[in-house]
Amino acid sequence: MKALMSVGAVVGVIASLVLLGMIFGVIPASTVHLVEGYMPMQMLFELSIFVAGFTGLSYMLNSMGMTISRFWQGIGFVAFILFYLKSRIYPPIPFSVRAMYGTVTMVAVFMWMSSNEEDWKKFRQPILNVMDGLTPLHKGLRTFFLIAIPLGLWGFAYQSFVPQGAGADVDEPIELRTVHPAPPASTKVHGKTFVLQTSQNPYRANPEGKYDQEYSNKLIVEQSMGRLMQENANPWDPKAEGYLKNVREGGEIFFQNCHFCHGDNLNGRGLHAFAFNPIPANFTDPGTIAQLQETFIFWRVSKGGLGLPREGFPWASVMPPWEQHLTTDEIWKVVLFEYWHTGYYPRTWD
Amino acid sequence: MGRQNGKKIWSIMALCAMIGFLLLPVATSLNALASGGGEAPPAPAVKAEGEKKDEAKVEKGRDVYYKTEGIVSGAPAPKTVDGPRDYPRYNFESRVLLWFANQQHLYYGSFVLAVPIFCMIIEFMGVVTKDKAMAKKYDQLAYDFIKISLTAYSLTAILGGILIFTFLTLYPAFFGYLSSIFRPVMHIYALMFVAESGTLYIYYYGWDKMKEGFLKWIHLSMSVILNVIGTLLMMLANSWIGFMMSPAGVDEQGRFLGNIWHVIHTALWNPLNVHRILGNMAFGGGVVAAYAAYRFLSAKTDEERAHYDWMGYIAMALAVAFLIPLPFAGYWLMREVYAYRQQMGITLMGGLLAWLFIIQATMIGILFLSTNYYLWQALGRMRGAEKYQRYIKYLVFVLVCGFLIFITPHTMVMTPAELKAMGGQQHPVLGNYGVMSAKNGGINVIITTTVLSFIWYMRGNKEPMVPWKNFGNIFMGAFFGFAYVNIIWLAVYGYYIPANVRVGLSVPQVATTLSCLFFMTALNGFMLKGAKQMGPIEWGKISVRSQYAIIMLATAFTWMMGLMGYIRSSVRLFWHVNEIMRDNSPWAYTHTVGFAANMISFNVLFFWISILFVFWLGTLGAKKVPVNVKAHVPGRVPEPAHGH
Amino acid sequence: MEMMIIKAITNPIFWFALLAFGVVLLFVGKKMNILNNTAYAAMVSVVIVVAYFHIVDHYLMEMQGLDYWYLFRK
Amino acid sequence: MKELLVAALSMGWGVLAVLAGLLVYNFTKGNKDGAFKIFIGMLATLMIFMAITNYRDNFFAESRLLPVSLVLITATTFMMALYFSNVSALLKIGGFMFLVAAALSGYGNWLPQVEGGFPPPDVKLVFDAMSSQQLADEGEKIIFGGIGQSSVQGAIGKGQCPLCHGFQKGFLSERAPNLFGLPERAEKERLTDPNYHKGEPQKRAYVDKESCPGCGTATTVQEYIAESHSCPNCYVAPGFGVKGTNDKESPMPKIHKPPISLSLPELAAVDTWLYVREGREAPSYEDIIKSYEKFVPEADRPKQQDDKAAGPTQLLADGTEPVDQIFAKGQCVVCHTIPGIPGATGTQGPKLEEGTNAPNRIHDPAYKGTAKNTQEYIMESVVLPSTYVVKGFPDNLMPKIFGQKLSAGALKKIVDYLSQVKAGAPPPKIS
Repeated sequence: MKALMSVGAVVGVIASLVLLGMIFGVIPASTVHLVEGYMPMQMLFELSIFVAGFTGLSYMLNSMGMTISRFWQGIGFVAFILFYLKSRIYPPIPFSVRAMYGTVTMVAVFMWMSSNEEDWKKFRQPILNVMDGLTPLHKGLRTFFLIAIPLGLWGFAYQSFVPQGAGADVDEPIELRTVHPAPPASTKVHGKTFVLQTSQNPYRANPEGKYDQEYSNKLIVEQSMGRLMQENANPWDPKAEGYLKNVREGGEIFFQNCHFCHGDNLNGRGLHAFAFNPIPANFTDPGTIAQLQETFIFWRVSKGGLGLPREGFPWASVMPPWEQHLTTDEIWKVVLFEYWHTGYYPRTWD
Repeated sequence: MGRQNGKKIWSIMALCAMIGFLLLPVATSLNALASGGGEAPPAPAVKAEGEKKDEAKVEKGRDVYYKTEGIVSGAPAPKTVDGPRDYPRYNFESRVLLWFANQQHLYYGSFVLAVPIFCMIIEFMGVVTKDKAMAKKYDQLAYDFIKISLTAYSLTAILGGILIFTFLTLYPAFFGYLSSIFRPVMHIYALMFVAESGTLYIYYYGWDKMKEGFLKWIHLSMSVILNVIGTLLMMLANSWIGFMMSPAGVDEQGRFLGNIWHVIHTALWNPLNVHRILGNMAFGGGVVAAYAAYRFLSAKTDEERAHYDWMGYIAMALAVAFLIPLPFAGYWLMREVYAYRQQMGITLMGGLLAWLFIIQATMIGILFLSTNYYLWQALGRMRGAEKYQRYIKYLVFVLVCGFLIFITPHTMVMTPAELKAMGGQQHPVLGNYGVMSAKNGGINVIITTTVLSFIWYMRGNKEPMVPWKNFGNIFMGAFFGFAYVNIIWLAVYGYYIPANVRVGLSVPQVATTLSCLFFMTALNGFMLKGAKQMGPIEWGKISVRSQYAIIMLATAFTWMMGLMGYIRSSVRLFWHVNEIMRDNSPWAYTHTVGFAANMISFNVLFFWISILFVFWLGTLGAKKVPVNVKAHVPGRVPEPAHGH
Repeated sequence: MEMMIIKAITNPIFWFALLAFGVVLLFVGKKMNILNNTAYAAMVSVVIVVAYFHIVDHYLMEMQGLDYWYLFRK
Repeated sequence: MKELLVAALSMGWGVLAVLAGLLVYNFTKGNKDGAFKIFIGMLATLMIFMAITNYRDNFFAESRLLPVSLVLITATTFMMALYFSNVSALLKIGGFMFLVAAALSGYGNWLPQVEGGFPPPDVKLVFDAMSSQQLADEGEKIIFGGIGQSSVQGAIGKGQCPLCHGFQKGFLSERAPNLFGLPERAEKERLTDPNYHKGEPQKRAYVDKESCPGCGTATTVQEYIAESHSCPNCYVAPGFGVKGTNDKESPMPKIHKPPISLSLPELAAVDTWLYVREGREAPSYEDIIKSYEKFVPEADRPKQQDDKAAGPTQLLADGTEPVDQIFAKGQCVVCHTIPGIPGATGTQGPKLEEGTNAPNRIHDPAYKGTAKNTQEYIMESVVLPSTYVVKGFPDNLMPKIFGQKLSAGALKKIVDYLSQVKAGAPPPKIS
């Protein structure tokens, strides 16, 4: 038991040191980096390590006669979790979610502290001491809280109601934009009606230049959430035919029209990108075109920000309706290029 | 001896009277059907066919759901216009008034329907228990239960009357249409209500007179009859909301086609029935537990405390027992909704009402957290449970990790600045918690942990003595350990396989949880045969906090019931009767989540204030008069259909 | 070799055999009175439990017409 | 704050006055304890009235002040619980419940607020006031389930026409004539066909001589279309009759009768589409209606129904009907002979004695499907007809839409029935 706990303690100390070191820049922040794709489990795993570590630590301290009181254990744990969520997870978690996590953590600590009668007594003893004002120190603290708490509440209420002054950082209202709203059943481009569920990109062609879905299906190498397509030959090869030729033509159109906003790498960080809020869609993100059908992209490209349906409100998109500038064939080719370049395979109607 | 026989005869007569009460509505309904439906068959299952000769004369219509043909025998659904004729109103939103009246009636109604079922179970337990003292205790408990429900019963009737008047005054056109279709059903309903009242009072006042032997069995069978009537009553009421959600038995213009069974037996009727029965039971258990908690907190003596601690425990256990199958019934209802109209399902789960399901997820988490907390606190009243109490913190950790994943929303609320900092709507870490795969894992971890807590509770004061106890413990540990591994593995695995395979993973996950529930409780039972008692359960020694956990649970149940009812009702959007009768009042839009939450809170608080008041009245009465006498005969009030 | 292992573990028969093996071990242990030996008990439990959960996963997916071993067969 | 206080006082002054009276009474009686309790009670009453007024004022507004009410009430109950010991449990429980409800309410208000908009206005289709283009669009919806669906393979609307008819040039249409170019063909070929016996219905060799007694025959293109819709048996295009009747009987149902039951205005829309999509000028709405009135007697005309249920997802059969109706609704009977099913005498597809046939087919070396038993084979053949094509019958004749158009229950009934049909044995019972 003791050996187990010692190991726990060592782990706890090391983990805490590494965490603190990484956050304050003593050791490189990537010492223990979050592994792409495994982060959710990693986060839970790390938290488990910390819990195990703290248990060991508190056991060791206890056996050395340096007990941390239940009260401070609880407070410390809540503080740790808040700190962990705020500093460890990158990109930063939105406040709303942190608030939820924080509340649940507090409830959890309460459940832990009050799980048996003794612990609960120990936990509230310091609070009761202050309330009873037994010693001069406690009395002082009590007086301090009596003044500080209402003052703090007043300040909080004032802060949340007073309009932020000029020059101050005015909070923009929260908006819930549906980024990929449900598309219409069909869309009419250049006088031709495309039924989104059945239309196909006519440029998924085999080397002979004939439409061939099978050919592009064969290129899929990864069937899971983000389907990936096989690397294949260079479309800029002047001899490239069929599918690759169409990709090249799509690429030319992309770099003449789209890359100013969507960027050279299709990552939504083009020349003009940061003039917009939100910035243009990042096609390399597995949450964008990789999740959508090819016809959805076709619809969005041809109709632009103006063509968004009601769920897309507020229509925070300045994408022009490209049907006014490109032919349907050109739009299909651009779509083809976008998928080729990012390596994703469009979602199919399954 | 003669006196005894007389009692016997008298009791059998009472029982017959009750059966008569039960059959009376059916008998009258035959008449009602005959006069109401024209050619409606008395046996409901028979389809309305035939009458080929009259074909030329009568107009035929096609059932919107069953697709059968029937003779049009009712007026089409009225096309309402906004105005004092169809929508008379006070200077307030009529819909909110109706919402309030409906919800209060439903709360009381489900409480009064649930409590007799508990009484039946507990009375039966009392009868079959060999231990005389225990049997008496159970019997007393059942009697206490029915006493609570009696006052609530008259309130239910009054609230039902208020509901009807609200309907009549605020939505006359709609109510007129509904009652024209359900005319015979409404009569039966009213008569059944009378039958229910009669049975309940005989059951209650016969308690002391029918205590022993044969008479006790008669009394017990009375409770069965009482529950049959109650359940039928609820099913009839469900047929109205079922009709409003998924109409059947009428043609596309809403004209009644002569087959009342089709009107009752709509697509969602049975799933609703099952869901509501289970929900009522869980809710009723919660309310009784809250009553016990109240009595516990206000108790003056140790005996009182011990009794109400025990009562709270039983009620709580019953509530949780019905809580566990509830999600599966909900799943069935949801699947039927999808099968009936996919659009409806999407509005619920992915569209307008999706945020309400976020709240629901939180509520489910709260329910399980408080259940666990109660069980842990309950360890405190046992000798020898200390060995488990030390490990509770790890259970808390596991439980909370599951809960956090379960409530992580798919679409996070954030300011544009945060959106920018995150670089997209999806968070690379938390975004993965937002999908179904992770959430299934989360909830299954929570339920498995609850099972584990329960098993700890069962063994709290016992030490297994079977020869294979060491193996048993290790096996149990391994089983739980690998159950967790399996659940988490399946949750993670879901990310690596295509969507069509992923959806199937929830089934083995649930099966894992259920395996834990059934096998491990059974194994635990075997291991505890002839176990060494470390000490008795010291009823009444439980902490005050646990009672607040019960109250929390009861409040959460009530709130959740209001929430789910609101969801179920608002999914019709702007239809009074889905796709048959449009709502053309100014309130045909769907409220915001916040407004709904306020309204639900208001309803919940109103219900609890009133029922706490009823409880308080109960204690007052008990102090002054030993036997509780409250006899206002209700039942005349909810007779809705007479005016029509 | 690798293929062989994958073939074996994706076959429910293998897990049934393992479960049966575990049960046999259980009875052997009971006969030889070593069931309460911690190490032995742990081994038997793990064998039975692992086999059981694999069977649950496999058949419940199969019942829905899905393939539990999707990732491994690929 | 001040307004709130004033509003609370104006609402609760009565109660407060009574309490004040009691206070004075107790005070004069020297009951200090009682007086103090009443004082606390007054404070609590004031707080509750403030909470109520705040709640009332902010109920409909999206105000962050709303939680204040709940906090006020919670605080009040706990405060009273301290002093009124005989009901303290009640007050504490009440306060706790308030807290829980307030927290949940706050959570609900903190989530993003979306209000469901008002419903779209109730549009009643008024066919007679439409332009011919609008009418044609409605027609396309009835035939194919949506505008722009006419070139989609498998699209089908409540009219169910594409089950048998082809509508585009070159589309497969072996069960019924391809309707492309119909207006022209009707005039040049059909009406002048000697078998048509224009003007002399009694000479016709078909099952029905006339659509109704005294209806006569069609004389114009539009009347020909109307007659074909309402009386398919009045004239059968060569090669499309029910097999074995020598083209005397048509497999097509009367369009104004169940199961399809199109109303006359709907039929007008359908017909208009037939003209408009070929760039021809359609007859006026009134003319089309008149042409139908000639062939459909008053009593047979279905009422116009709201076509909200129509759409590409509408099922042909949902599985609640008896199996013979499923076969009829799926129009299986047109092509297949099914022992035991009345009217199922088609010969364009194989005879469905699957209890006998299926096992042989599965063992056919040419069989490439995945079915392992009779049931699976039937299911596969219905849903994916091209997996195995029986020798002597063309591929792609059977529509590939039944997987979507029949409910699971209906498919199951079909499979159950067909798997029991054995050659030489009496047909199974219809269930």
